[in-house]
Amino acid sequence: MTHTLMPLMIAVPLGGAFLCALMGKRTRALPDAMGFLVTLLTAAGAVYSVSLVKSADTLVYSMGGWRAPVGIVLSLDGLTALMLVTVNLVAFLVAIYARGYMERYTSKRLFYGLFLLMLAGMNGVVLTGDMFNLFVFLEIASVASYALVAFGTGKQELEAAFKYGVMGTIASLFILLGIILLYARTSTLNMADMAAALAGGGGDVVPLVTGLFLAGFGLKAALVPFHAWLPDAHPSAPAPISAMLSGVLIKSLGVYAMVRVLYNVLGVAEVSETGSPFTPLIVLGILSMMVGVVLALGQWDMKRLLAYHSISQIGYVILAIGIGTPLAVLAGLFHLFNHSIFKSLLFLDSGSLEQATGTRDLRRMAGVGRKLPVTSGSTLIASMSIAGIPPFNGFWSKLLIIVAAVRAGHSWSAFWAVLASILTLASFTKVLRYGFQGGGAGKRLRELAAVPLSMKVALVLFAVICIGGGLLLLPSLRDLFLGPAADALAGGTRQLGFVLTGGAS
Amino acid sequence: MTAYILCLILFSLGIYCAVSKRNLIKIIVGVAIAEYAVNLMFVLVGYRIGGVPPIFAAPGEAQGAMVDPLPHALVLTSIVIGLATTALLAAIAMRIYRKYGTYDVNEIRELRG
Amino acid sequence: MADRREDGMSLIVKTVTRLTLGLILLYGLYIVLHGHLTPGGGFAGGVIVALSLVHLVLAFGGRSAWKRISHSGASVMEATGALGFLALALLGLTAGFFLSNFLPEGRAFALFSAGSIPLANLAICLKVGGGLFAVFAILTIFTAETASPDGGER
Amino acid sequence: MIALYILLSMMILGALVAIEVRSLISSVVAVGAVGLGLSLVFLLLKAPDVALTQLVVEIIAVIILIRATIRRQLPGSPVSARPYGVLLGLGFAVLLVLVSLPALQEIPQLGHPYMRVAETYVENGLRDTGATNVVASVILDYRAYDTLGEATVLFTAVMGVMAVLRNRGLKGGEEG
Repeated sequence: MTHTLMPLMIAVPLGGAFLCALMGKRTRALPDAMGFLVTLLTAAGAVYSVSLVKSADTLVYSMGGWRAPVGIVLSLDGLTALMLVTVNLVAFLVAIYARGYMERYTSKRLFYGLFLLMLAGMNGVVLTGDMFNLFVFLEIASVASYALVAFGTGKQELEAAFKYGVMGTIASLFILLGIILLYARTSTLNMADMAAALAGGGGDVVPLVTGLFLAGFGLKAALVPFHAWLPDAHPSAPAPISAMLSGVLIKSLGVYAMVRVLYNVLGVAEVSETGSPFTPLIVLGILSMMVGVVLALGQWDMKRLLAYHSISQIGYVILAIGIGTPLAVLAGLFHLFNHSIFKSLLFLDSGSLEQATGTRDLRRMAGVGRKLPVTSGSTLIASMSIAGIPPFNGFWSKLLIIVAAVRAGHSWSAFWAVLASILTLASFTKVLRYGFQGGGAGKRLRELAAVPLSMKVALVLFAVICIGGGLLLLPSLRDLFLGPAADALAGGTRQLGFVLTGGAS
Repeated sequence: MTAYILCLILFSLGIYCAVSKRNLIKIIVGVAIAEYAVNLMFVLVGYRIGGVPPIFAAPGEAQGAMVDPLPHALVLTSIVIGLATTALLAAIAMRIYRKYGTYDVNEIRELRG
Repeated sequence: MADRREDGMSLIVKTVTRLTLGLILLYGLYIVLHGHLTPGGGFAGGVIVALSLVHLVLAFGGRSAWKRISHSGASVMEATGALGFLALALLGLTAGFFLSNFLPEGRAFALFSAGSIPLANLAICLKVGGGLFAVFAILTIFTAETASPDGGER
Repeated sequence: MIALYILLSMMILGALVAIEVRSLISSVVAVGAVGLGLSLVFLLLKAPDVALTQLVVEIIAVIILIRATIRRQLPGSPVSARPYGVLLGLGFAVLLVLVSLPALQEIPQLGHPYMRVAETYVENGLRDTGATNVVASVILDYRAYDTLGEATVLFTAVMGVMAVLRNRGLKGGEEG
């Protein structure tokens, strides 16, 4: 089964970015309109792809009409649909927010051009079924994010962007070296063909390639030993870009790519009822979870605090997927979706707070609660849900992870998960107490700048999803959205087999 | 086999330079060397002893066994990706130089304040 | 007059540039148009075209050569090249799939053969040439602004 | 084959010079030399397309890097590198070569590629696409999607350079 929606998910943002670059200077309003329209189209396309997956279970699209091992194919299964919805939903809401926030910056044309190129890169990574193509679109999204981190051209931004750029390029070289070794061993680049060729035991090449991929994708996902770039890059980027970076970029480039390669191509890790844990992922998960939250406790700059929390929450997702039982994988993917929602909301809140009060330091931000109802309300909701307080979405996914860990017999990792959750709660009560209730010794703030309407709309929409996130666990919704994603990973190396059989006539 | 080893040595030299040097331009130079090594590895994998460049000979002439064309196509892409990242990193480094007046990482950290 | 002569390189370089510029540009276009027959193609040809323009700016100095080639012109060229390639890809939809080669293959070894490949090469040449020259032009503006005439930092 | 090993060791020497030399300009020129050596190695390995592209791309990379280092009062880069970095770098070099020895034994020896999928490009490349240059037919027809992605990477980098080097970041922010 094939559908022209898949290439359009990449061609539309590309076309938008090229038009933005071409006509942006003359018509002032084009960048905003283009940003809003393109992300709306891709978000609608992503939701439609979920229903496509429900009806046809797996779709394949061969580029240029060439069948699987010869040409490049795009493959759409449960996991891809989940990632498409996460990426494009967050991008749409962030584009609404950026309309108001980016007034302070010059040349919106370049901002929306790079924003749409990053979106096209992420859609390309999530949809592709070809290893080298994964590297090319990973590079598009990364180069766009290096430039966007340095968009404010301030001192900190430039230095953080340079550091992020160098580490990101080195990570891409590791990934490319891994792809070269895989090509030398299997003489093909298509993921399904490679999985079939490696099925007979990868010999000595697979362990080395697994190590290279863990290092490369680990750096893109900011897992602990490779996280050094994230606490500098995310705070210095403009707020909508920090939301995109923390919300979706490290997930689609890092977590999704690593998990897809390890489970569906190399087959070093698999999902089975008896629970066959993939220890490197568990170790990386626990390390990131603990180091991230401990470092976050001492932070006073709100965005830096949020950046460290991103590292620890990604640790949750990697730990859950590493445990390897179907329930744990489902919980991990659910937490991935939830985290991208509430973390983007938190970063957007910090952006509107910074715009209103002119500072990011919690101590000098005292007593803002009463004056900015929408911002403080949404920050309250998001903080509750990241700390895992019931009815919010964070609670459900963290609970599911801990239950899955206990049921799979990993009581130690469950203990670490609970401990990290408590520390997260502690650090976010600090945010709420200092930031909003005026607990700090902050002096009287001058008249606060009003928060533009477009930013408020985005914050409210994100908050609504935070509240309603728990509904995704209802059986009817679960089999539509999260179930197929977990089954895609459970499929192991046979999962992409449909690419070879299906495809163009 | 030794060609692969030499290539990996060049790659680790590039990574060593990018990781340990304090000057921004030296870091970019290190990344460029690492990129050269990875591109070289790709073409090495596709080489065939006594092979012929992947261009079809004119109808009359003999057509020898061709070298693997796929790595050539992919290396073309990764060479230009390397150029793209080098250009962006150089632009950022120049802007940093204008702000801090130096390319040295430690001085930048001290001036950050 | 003094400022113009001091700008750019010596007179000898300028006269040589006037002679070689056309040749380099011609060679770049040859590489692009024969991309599907001989080694080279959109990328190599595009970079050579960009190099010929860079050669011009280097020889005649950033400021004086400026009036003729502005970097916004180069970025418009790049954007049209990119849109051209994307249009070729979308046209492929008419012949079945995204990016498929919708034109007839033609006779082997002929200049106008291999369907849409020569057109794609041209689009890439426009894009790569325009893009790289825009990068070089922006770098020149950036350094020209900082380096005041006596060469010291402003 | 001997020429390949000689060129490779020359490139490694050039890389060492580029890394350890004090002045920036000679470091950039040494990288240019390594790139030129790489282009020659590609010619030796029967890859004319790649050699041509590597040569011209490397020229423009050196021009950009020299533009970044020239006309600046640049003290030579200090000799003492970051100690932590030196250890990390050397340790990584040894670890990578040792760990990859078994894997390198397993992939086909130099000169005997598998070419399982590439065989179709060579056999019916001319018939399917009409291009006599097989690499061109792979880039622009069989795997044209890669080239679309790659052209976008360059487009992104150019927009990135424009964004980074524009004269004022924030409205009313300080110039430069």
